[in-house]
Amino acid sequence: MSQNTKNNTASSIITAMFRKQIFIPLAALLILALFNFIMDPSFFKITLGHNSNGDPLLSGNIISIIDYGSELAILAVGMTLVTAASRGQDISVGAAIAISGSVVLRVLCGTNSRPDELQAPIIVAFIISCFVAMACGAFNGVLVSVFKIQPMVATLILFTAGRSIAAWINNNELPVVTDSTFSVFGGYIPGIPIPTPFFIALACFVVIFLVLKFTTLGLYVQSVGINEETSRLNGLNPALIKFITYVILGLCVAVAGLIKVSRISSINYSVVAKDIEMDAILAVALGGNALGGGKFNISASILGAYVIQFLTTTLYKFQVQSDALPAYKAVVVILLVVLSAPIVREKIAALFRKLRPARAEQNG
Amino acid sequence: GTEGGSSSNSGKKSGDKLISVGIINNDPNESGYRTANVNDLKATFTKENGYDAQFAYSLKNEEQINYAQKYIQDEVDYLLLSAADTAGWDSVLKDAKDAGVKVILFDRTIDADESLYEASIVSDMNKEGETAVEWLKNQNLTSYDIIHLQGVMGSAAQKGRSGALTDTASKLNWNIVVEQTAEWNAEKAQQIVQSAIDSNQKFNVIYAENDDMAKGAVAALDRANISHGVGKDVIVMGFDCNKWALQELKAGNWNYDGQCNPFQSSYIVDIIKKLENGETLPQKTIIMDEKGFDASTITDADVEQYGI
Amino acid sequence: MQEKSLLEMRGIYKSFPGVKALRNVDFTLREGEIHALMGENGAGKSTLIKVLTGVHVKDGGDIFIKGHGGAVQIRSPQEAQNLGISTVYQEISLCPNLSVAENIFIGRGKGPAVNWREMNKKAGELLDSLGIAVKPNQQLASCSIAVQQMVAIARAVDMECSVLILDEPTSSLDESEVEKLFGLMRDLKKRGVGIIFVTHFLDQVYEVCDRITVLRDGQLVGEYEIEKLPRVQLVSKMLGKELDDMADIKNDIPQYDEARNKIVYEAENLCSSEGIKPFNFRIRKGEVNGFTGLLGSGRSECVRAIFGADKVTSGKVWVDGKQVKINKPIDAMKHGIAYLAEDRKRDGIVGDLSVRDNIILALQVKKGFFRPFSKAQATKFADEYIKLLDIKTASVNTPIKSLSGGNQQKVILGRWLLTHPNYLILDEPTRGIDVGTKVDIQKLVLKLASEGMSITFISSETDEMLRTCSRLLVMRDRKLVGELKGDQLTQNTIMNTIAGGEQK
Amino acid sequence: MSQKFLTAGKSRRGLIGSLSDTNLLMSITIIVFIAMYLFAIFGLGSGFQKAQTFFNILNANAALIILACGMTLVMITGGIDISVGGMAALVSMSSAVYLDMHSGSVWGAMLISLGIGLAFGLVQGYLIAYLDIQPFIVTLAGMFFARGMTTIVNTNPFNVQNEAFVKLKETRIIIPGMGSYNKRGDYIDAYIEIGVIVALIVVAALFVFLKWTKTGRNFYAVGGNKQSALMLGINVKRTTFLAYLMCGILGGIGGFVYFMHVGSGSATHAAGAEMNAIASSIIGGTMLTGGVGNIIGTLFGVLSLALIQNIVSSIGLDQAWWTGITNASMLCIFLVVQSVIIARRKKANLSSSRPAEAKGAK
Ligand SMILES: Nc1ncnc2c1ncn2[C@@H]1O[C@H](COP(=O)(O)OP(=O)(O)OP(=O)(O)O)[C@@H](O)[C@H]1O
Ligand SMILES: Nc1ncnc2c1ncn2[C@@H]1O[C@H](COP(=O)(O)OP(=O)(O)OP(=O)(O)O)[C@@H](O)[C@H]1O
Ligand SMILES: [Mg+2]
Ligand SMILES: [Mg+2]
Repeated sequence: MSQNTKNNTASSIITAMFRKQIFIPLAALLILALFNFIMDPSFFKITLGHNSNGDPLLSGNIISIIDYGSELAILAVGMTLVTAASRGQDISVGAAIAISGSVVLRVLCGTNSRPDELQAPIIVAFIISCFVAMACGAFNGVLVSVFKIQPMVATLILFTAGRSIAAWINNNELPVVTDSTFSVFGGYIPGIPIPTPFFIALACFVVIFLVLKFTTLGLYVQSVGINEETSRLNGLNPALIKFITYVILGLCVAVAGLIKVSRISSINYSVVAKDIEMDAILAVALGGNALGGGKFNISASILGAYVIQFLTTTLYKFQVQSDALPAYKAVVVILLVVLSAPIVREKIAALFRKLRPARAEQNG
Repeated sequence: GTEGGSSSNSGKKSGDKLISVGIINNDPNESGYRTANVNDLKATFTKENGYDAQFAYSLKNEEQINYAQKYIQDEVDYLLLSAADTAGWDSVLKDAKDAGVKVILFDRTIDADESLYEASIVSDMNKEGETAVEWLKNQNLTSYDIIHLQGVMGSAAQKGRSGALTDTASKLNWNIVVEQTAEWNAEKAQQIVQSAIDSNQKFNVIYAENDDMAKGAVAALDRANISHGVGKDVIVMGFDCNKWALQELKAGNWNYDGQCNPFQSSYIVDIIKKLENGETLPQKTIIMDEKGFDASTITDADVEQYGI
Repeated sequence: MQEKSLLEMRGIYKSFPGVKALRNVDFTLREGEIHALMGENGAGKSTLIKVLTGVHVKDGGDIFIKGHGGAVQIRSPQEAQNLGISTVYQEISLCPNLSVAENIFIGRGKGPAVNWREMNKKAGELLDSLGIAVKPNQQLASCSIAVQQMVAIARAVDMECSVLILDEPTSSLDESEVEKLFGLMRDLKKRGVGIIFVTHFLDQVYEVCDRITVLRDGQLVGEYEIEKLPRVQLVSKMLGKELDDMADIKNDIPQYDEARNKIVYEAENLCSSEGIKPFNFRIRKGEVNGFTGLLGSGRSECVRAIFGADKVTSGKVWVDGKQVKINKPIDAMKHGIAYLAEDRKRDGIVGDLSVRDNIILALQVKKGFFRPFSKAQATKFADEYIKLLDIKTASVNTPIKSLSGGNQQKVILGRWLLTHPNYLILDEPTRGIDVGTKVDIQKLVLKLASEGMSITFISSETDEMLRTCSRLLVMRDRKLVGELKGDQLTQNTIMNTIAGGEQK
Repeated sequence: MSQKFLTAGKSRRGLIGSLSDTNLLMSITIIVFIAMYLFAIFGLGSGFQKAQTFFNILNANAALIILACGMTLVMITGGIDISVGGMAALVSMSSAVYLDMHSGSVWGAMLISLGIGLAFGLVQGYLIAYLDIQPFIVTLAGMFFARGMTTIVNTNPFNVQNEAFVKLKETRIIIPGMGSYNKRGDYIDAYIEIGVIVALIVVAALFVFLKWTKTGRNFYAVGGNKQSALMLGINVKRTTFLAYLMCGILGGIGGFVYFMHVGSGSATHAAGAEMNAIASSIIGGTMLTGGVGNIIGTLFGVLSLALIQNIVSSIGLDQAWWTGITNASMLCIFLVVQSVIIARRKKANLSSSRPAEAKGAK
């Protein structure tokens, strides 16, 4: 009898777990980890080494994942908010990263594209790029909230123009920063063995969680995304809230842009952050958030972003034939979402429920 | 014989009439190489030099074809073309021929009948690859464990530069540790090399098909404290001869950089002059002189002269 | 299956996460009868209907339909349609982007092609015969709710069906339209169609129904012949307790002192972009007044203008004697005004959000962006109002869209009460609310008024207004045409004034 | 009394007011398109005066028109399909390889194209409609898969030499009387390619489908409100499935038309076509939120985008970046104009219907 109730609670916990939104990316992450563990446990090995300046640093696939996944995770945060509030996605983030990265380099390098020393403090460059990226976000935000253009087309404008604007900012030159302090943001802080992008991402997460905790942003965004008219009648300004989410995404873009250009201390306008918008949207969706707006879960999106990076790293690690890589990625993504689709999950949960009593009978 | 017709362009030779050219190129953002190439063309085809030039840029073949059709309808005298893709051009070129527009290819060859264009001024990508691989062979390493970073698959540069390496590697039993496309992208290259390091692959050569990717690869090496350059653990090879790349070479951080000459405009002008004078061209395909630079022999003068 | 019964449901079970919506419910529908399905909000009426029509999958039980030996499996509304069941659901479920005619004909009929001319013609005839004044080719979204409701009914009755289900069809109809509907129902009854009719209006039940099935808390209370179940008993069966007599309420109206109580809100020449004529309005502390008029006469527009819900184009406004500007809802809220909108689905609920978030929403917005309630605090508020208004919900975390219609309405009422307004505007607050709760709400209104809150109450039921309001403003053609108070507050005078009697 | 009220006013709306939103958007697009074309003819001269310039726009965009039609279908049901560009590339490459390396027949290549489209449609449709997975994820994966598969089929781009195919590809349908003289004085006939005919047939067929078939109307119902559509007795899953299936098949057809236009296989073919298709649909009056859309609008959406590019290229911008920026600015102006007109109309509707009502009520 007690066995039975125990089984019941166990299965109800499992059922409850299956229903949780965060289950989707979590399960995806676990499946990928399990796969790697079975194929080659050394995937998880982390070694402590030293870089050419003698500073300690950790290396290993897991470190690479939290390192290279950072920009995506940061973008996923903003993209989640935009999706929730405006019921659509911003496809211009890649282009906006090109712009903000270009601005950073422009400020750092001045008119000379290869200066021997920085022409401005990095923080100044970053702040200016923040303003520019937020302006990009604001531009999208105005189109979406004031002119009521559908997000995907509204942002298509900046998507088309962005990389050209980025080139224009630097007069089509390719500036290179030689100063080593700049590479800290995409590399390591001397003495700390964990890559800086991870800390930056972490800082972003903390900030956004604090914002969500100490302001009503979350409630407002969801409310506007679910029912604009009701929100208005409850004293909200839906246009303003949508606008704000785009500006926040702009800020995320600036941070991601800084990391991107810092990684190689240079920029290539046409390939930097290429197709990152698709991955960012995918991260939001893998996190189980509805792309039609409304309720959201930021942690799930962040996990979703790391799932994508995990997958990329895994595919690199197994040296999948390079040009066919997207095909493998597609297959894995589909497997992951099918396994975590609510309908399939319900079926699996039902299967569990059936299995449990059967086993209980056998035991009893 | 350019008499009659709806829009008469005869009498250009007198110098008061501008020669109209439509120039279709790849996006200058693509790389340092392309920027140099575009700037070179823009500096040459100016009003002062007697040209009425229109420029169109795209990385997409179908957009380029579109632009070409447009210029043909505008009846430019010359259509200068650096195609994004080698295939898919023959019917446009036939239209050009029908309309009396002369086509000159630059920088990139296309897969079309020779009769459809007047001339083609290109880099020999195969030769670039062969020069580089030859250089690598001459390093006489005890073992060759190579990370091969490819450009966008299917582009002429990728095909030429990959082909040489793949051939020689299979002939001489070189070990290709990793072969993946980073799509000319520094950051992707960094990730690929990082992944190789993370999974403890042994390698002593990085063969990157352009400078950007070499730069990305070096960033990953620096992180993992793997020495690279002249007399160090890993040999770094790149292409394009960006100025900053040559400076790296000069500093001994890289070992080899293959040239890819972006300055075709003087050749093109030459050809146009000849055609305007009614001369025939000695050969259709003109292959530009290109060389490779070794870190141990490069000079400051080289950096200045060949850096783009 | 019994003789003459069209439809039988036996031992139906259905539960949702946290709610057992139906437990062992039996239901029988006979040929040519109108069968009322009664129960409180959340009793499970709509759920029973949705199980029957294949919207929800039942957890247990059998459904039998005449002419289909054995239990039938109904997995989708389409299958239900094919079995001759046609349904008007509680929340209007039509496609707003399609035309009226399409909404009537989509999803039915044979052949692959659409003949627009034919369809519009047929729809036109149907609408005419039912006296619904819309053009068949008009887009549904541009029609009022009442028209949409009539269109849904038109669709249902036009289908060749043996069972017609009407889930609270009358909640947004005016009297003449209700009469039309009843005429229709009687016609169909004569033809042997069985009709399931859900409503919270007892008068209507006794006017048209033959038999009543009562549900309470998802369980069957019983099935009764209408003659054998007097009104009082019906109510007590529904509530599970006796209801205080409603007639008494009026006597409790707190008589505020016209001269002494200060004016809380006053408007002069107020006008909004929605096409009402400028009007003057004032309300005193502790007063309950109401707008009355026909459907579409502009009652809602008036109060929306007061709240700043529509764009205010002109007029002066005083709150507590101070002249203020109210252009947006938030301005009104800041001045202690609250507004319960009439269209619950569009203007009231935030469907995917939890009951808790829905309750605190307005207060939270009022409090400000940087001062969020803690979860504990919010839950406390929510629990308070769930208790006060007797809201049936599995938990505070349940998304509001999975509550029954009436309970959703209570949540929203709770939301506005939580802001502790000085002046509360209620536009059709009792729409879709069961008798018991209706009385509760009326009492609540009077109680709040006696505590000093000013309330504007709009309802399509005149008796309800008479019971609560001490002053009525009469609207006609989007214009304020009269004011009734004291002895004038009788059914007759109101009707006359509405219809254009010479009251000025 | 109340009845009089509800109908009055509707009859007095102006011409603009009587159009539905999608028709209005479509009309704006068509008008702006014509205006732009007139501007091009009189302002930019030479090339645009020839009919062939217009036909070239058609020739170059026939495939995109077909892909955008498919996109419109799924967008009407409230979905999206990111995979159409990848599908076109895969179709081109597979057909090319089949024709040249396996010396196949043109018919075979067509079958392969249709087969690929069908397979994509079936799988994506099943996942989206029956397993209820978000269309964006499914079709994004579809795009990755198609792009990846293209390079697996063959890495290098090449021109197809197969004679029958080359003949088909070079078939030109002469439009009599529209030709022009070239600078040597030869008369050159104006022509369109076979693909254009295919595209126009697709447009016509889908227009009929969406307007006059029940299944077509079901698309709108499902996009308007899924829950309601279900309760109205529409098989929502099957309808959704059908939309993706059709989009897949159109992807196959569009891919083949694309292939006929370029005559080669390449992994980079039709890059970004999905975005162009989405943009064209939206410009033509389709809403991403579903339930609203129009095939003719989509046709003009494609043409407008192409025309914008053509105009930009002939303005003769001296710096490369201006191309991107100008393209985007024109798109921006276009969209803002659209949105302002829609907003004004809403206002005009209100103020024009109110007085009429008041009069009607007297
Ligand atoms: N989709 C759902 N998910 C979860 N719970 C639900 C769902 N639909 C209904 N319920 C719950 O089932 C119970 C019965 O609801 P139902 O809508 O049948 O009530 P009702 O009798 O129609 O009430 P009303 O008169 O207010 O319309 C309610 O407690 C409601 O919260
Ligand atoms: N002629 C009309 N055509 C279409 N819709 C109309 C017309 N007149 C009014 N309506 C709509 O009918 C609805 C009811 O109108 P309104 O809110 O003014 O009336 P009301 O007096 O508040 O009545 P109720 O609240 O009972 O619906 C509104 O949404 C209004 O826009
Ligand atoms: Mg109900
Ligand atoms: Mg009203």
